Amino acid sequence: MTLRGIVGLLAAAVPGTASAGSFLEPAGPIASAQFSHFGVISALMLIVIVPMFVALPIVLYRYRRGGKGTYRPDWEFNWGLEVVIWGIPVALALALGMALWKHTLEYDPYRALGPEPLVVEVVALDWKFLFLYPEQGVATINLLALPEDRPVTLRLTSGTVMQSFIIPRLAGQIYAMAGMQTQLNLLASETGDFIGRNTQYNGLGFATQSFTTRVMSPDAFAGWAEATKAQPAALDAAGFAKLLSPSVVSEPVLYGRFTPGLFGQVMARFAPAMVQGHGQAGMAAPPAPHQGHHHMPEAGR
Amino acid sequence: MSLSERLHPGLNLAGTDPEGHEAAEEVLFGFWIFLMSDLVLFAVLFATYAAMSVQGIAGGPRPAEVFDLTAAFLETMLLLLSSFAFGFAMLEMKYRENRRRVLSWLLVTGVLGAAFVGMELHDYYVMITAHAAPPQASGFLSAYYLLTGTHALHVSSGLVWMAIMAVQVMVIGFSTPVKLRLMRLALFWHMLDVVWIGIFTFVYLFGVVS
Amino acid sequence: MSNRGPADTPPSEYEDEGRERLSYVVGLVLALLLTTGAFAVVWLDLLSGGAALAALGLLALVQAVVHLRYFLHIDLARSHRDDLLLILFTVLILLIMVSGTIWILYDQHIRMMA
Amino acid sequence: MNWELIFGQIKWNSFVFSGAIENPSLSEFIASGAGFIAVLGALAAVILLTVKGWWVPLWRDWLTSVDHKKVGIMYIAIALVMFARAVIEAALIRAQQLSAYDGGGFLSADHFGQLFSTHGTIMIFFVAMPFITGLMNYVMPLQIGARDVSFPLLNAISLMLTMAGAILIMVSLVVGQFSTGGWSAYPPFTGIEFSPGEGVDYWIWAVSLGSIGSTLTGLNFAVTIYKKRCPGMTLFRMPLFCWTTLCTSILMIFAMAPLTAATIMLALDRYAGFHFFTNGDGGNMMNYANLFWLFGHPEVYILILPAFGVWSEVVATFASKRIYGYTSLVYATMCIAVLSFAVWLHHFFTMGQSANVNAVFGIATMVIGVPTGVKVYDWLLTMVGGRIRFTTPMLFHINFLLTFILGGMTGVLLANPGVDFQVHNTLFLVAHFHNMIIPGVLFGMFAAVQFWFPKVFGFRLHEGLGRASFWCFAPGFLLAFFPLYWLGMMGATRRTYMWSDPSYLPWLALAMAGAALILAGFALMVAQIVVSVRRREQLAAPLGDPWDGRALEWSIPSPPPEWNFAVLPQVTARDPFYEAKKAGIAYRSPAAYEDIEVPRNTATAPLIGLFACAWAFALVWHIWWLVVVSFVLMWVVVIVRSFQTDTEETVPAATVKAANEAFLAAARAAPGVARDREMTSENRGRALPEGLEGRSGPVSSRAPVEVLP
Repeated sequence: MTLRGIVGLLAAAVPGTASAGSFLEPAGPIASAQFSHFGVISALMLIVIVPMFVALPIVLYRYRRGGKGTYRPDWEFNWGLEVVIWGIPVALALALGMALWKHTLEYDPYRALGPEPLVVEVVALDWKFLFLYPEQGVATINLLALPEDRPVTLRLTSGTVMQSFIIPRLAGQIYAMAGMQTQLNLLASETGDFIGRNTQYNGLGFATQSFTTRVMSPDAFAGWAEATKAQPAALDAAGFAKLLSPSVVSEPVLYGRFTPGLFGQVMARFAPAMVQGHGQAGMAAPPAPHQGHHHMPEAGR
Repeated sequence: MSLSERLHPGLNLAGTDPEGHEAAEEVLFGFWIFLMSDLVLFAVLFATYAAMSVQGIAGGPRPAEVFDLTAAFLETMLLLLSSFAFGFAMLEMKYRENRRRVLSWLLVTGVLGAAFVGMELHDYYVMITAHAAPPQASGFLSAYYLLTGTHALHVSSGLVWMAIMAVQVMVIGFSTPVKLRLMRLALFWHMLDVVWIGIFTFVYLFGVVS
Repeated sequence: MSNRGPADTPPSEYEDEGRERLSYVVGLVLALLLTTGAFAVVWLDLLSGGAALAALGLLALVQAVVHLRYFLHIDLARSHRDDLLLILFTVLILLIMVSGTIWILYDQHIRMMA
Repeated sequence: MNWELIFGQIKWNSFVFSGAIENPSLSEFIASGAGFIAVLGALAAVILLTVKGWWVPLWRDWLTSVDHKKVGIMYIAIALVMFARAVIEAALIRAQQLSAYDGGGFLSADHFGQLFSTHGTIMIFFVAMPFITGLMNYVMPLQIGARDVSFPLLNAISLMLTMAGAILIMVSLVVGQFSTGGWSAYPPFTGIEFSPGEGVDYWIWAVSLGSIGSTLTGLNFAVTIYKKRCPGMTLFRMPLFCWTTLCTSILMIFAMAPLTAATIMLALDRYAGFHFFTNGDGGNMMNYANLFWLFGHPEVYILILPAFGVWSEVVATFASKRIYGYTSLVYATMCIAVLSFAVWLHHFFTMGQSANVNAVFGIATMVIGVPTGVKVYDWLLTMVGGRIRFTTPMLFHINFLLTFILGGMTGVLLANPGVDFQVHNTLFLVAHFHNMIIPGVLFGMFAAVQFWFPKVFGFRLHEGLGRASFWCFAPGFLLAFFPLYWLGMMGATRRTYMWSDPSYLPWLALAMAGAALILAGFALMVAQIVVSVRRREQLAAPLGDPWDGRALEWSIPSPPPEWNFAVLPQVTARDPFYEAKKAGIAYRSPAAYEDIEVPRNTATAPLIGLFACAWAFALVWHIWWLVVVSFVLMWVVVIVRSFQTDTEETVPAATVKAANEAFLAAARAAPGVARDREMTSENRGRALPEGLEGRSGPVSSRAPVEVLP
């Protein structure tokens, strides 16, 4: 995209773009789409901004006290101008609204990016993130290893306060909340280490709550999983209970295995009813037509 | 006839006390705005309750298990009759300014209102003791107690206000400010009745049906 | 309904008082009917499920209007425009807030809790 | 005696100074220093009042006053005091972030958390709100030709409740800690489980007091505008500032209730173990976000609409021209007011709701951009055909047009869920809302101070220092906040007390320089006020119309008499005072004077404020006896007041006549001043209307009516 090219060029010229975590340097289709949407909206907005920056100096010069402009103290309305100043914003809002609608629906974070995504369960904890790999049977703290070019589905919940999870170079934010499960789908098309972090203030260790997202080639990822499996450490309920107390983890921790269904148990600590017996309840007002149709079995396991 | 054509909410004094009617214009409009703001507060509590009564059960009791419809029906009747009685107090004030009769109607209103609050407190007592359903038990119960409790608190403050107005009627008599205060109390009282319609329908009846 | 006012009360006020008294009585009767009707729907199991909820909601709406009309004397033809606009605006805000809240939280329920 | 029974949870180490003794560090010293300054400031004020013997006048003429003008001035005084604190906090935040590469810096994480929380809470609830409320209080009744607001006592009570909230926040500097949950105080972090101390309780009660005060203010102003306009002042003849006041009032009436609900629920969670927003047991923290922003979004427009009103007055006056597209501006204001209730979800796009929900609220947000864009261009067109004078308020206005439209662009970007996913909770967002609030609201209020100061106090502000402060404020804002846009896009998160990416450094340094310029601007503004007070003789403009004004407030003396208008004006057109000057019928003596009833001063409002403050303080510290006592006393005051019948006094017609005729005579006798001399000491407040200089010269003192030659 030429627009991206221009912004990229601009970005390269300004100090700071070497930063490890910005959607200005997307490393996957989601962040890339968000970046180009940013560009499209900015460009469209120039339609109302440029005229102001051009016209205001002219008007100020011409109609300054002692300027050449004719003094017409009672002039207060003109239908033609009125149509223009209402019409252009309305048309612009229509265009922007359409772009927004299309982009929002297309890039719903819950929409899977392909068949057989790699599922990673994310538990936000005080000042660290726990990643569970049900497929591989391994778990990590503050290290999210991902294979290149394979769709990833992150399922997020929180073992503590609300947090906001982001890997800027791959995808935008989503909140992680206790007793609830949110989803974030992404895909990495470049290998490398990308920073991810929590952006929602959650206490003393907030500033340091970041993690490394390590994108590897599929083979390297498989090798990583095998090597991690060989780790002696295992994460069980007691180990998880220890993680619940607030702490800052400076080096990633790897677990060779974890208690299956741990994610569901974390959810169930806060929402037993949601896991066991939801569905009987109906919204009191107004009547809810879809109630009970959306079981999410893994939450109950 | 512009005075009697332009009517504000509630009983108007146009026919009997034009001066009072003129003074009422600003004061009642202000109070009416206050009521609308209060209504928004209730609306937010209703919306919270609607969500919490589904999401916030948390393994605790469900609405249908803890609500007593007979009590709700009796409470509705008490509040409705007290609203009606207040209407008659206002008519006495408007047409006759008869202290004794206004005070008797206010007494009827107050007794019915107090009975309503008493019954609600009894409901709470039963829920907490017999159903183990205190507000701390679940989000649903928190929302229930806050919604009905806010209403009960409004009714109770209405009762205190009514007592003060009874004293003012005795001490000051039907001066314009006293009349206007009674008119505002009447608006307040009727509006609480309207809110209660929402409560008995969306809390009690909906809770038992669904 | 007859009423005995002081002898010096002009006749027009008799009419006014009779009309206003009637208003409260009509309001009471209608409210009683509507309340009883609403409770009857539940007690006698006249309707069930969505139909019951819809009927109850409708009865509540009608009763609210009855209260506004007969107890609060709000009259489309004779009231202030300011007051009416205020009520309508309030209703609009209430609708936005309540329906928005329920929509958002219901959507959340489906997406995150179910 | 049982300590806890008397003092609740206050302990020796609740006092901020104990921290510096027990755990000496720079961060603690700064906290103690702030507490010390607060105590010292209070002490200095007490000493000053005692030495000068000002206690009695303070009580008699100010605190007990129910005059809308004095209430307005007190609101603005609160705003300026609180602004001084919050702007210093902002500078500390900037300095910390600049020095905090890889764990450097001088503030502890906890102290930093309190700083951004108090900064936000104070700036919104105790700077912006009192500033706009004070301004509306002062100006609106004058513009609609009223003697006061509809409920003067209620107005004073609103003020005192706001003051009680402000005092509570100041007390939190000395006793205990403040919340670290930010100005929006999201649970469950602010719940009792994760924030067990008194900090969040300070937030809850300070904000609740302010919000109750604002609800009552909104009610009061709406009734005033509906019912107290002078004869002939139809709604569509009102100055635009009154229109924006009306819309703001309506927003206040409806938007404060959800905030009250949210704070009550949070309080119940914390005090009584309820489960509205807790983790588990059926709590739902998302409903807090929902309720908070049901208030929070209209709040943004509560702040900006009065500023829009100010801009409309300023641009018409200093372009000496009718406002362009009056009707258009009115309808745009109404659209904004209504739409502002329908966009609150855009503050939490990232909570995970479905794309449809996000898209609907995102589009609704963009739609608000339409009327806002229209307004901006209406102001531009107002200047077309005018004769623009580059006075301080006008400089602020020009700066506003350019920066606000850029803020609008980033706002539209943020309205896109896809973009918001990336920049939510980053410094981009911080830059955006400061971009709207500083050039829009804050500079709007500064412009208003420059504009209406001569009306309020009878003398102009020093123009040179005013421009100097502008030339610090405007570039200071650009430097302080535009780098934050870029930092946010680079991924810098808000509310971090340290960071580890070296490439942030140059941008943070620029932002710090900007913050220093803003501080300099503030210092110059204070200097401007001090210098102007000293030179008030030179700058005096008692005749009321220093800027060739257009609305009714300029037709009366400066400062206005207690009763505002000797005789209620009769209005036949928009810009009534300008029309009167044009027609040569300004300063005409009225046919007859009447007695004027004004409300007596009363101790009711300050007593209610005092007890409300004690009540809130007691709640924060769980001092239950004081909770009960102060609550009861608060209502006792109300009840006692309701039994008083003699609440008004009469100003005799003769007094009014003497004062007014003296003013009119002086105005007619004064030589007018043309616009090019308006910043000289010749400007005594008698303007020669722009474009009509040739027609109206000095009028002979014998003429009862100003007649054009």
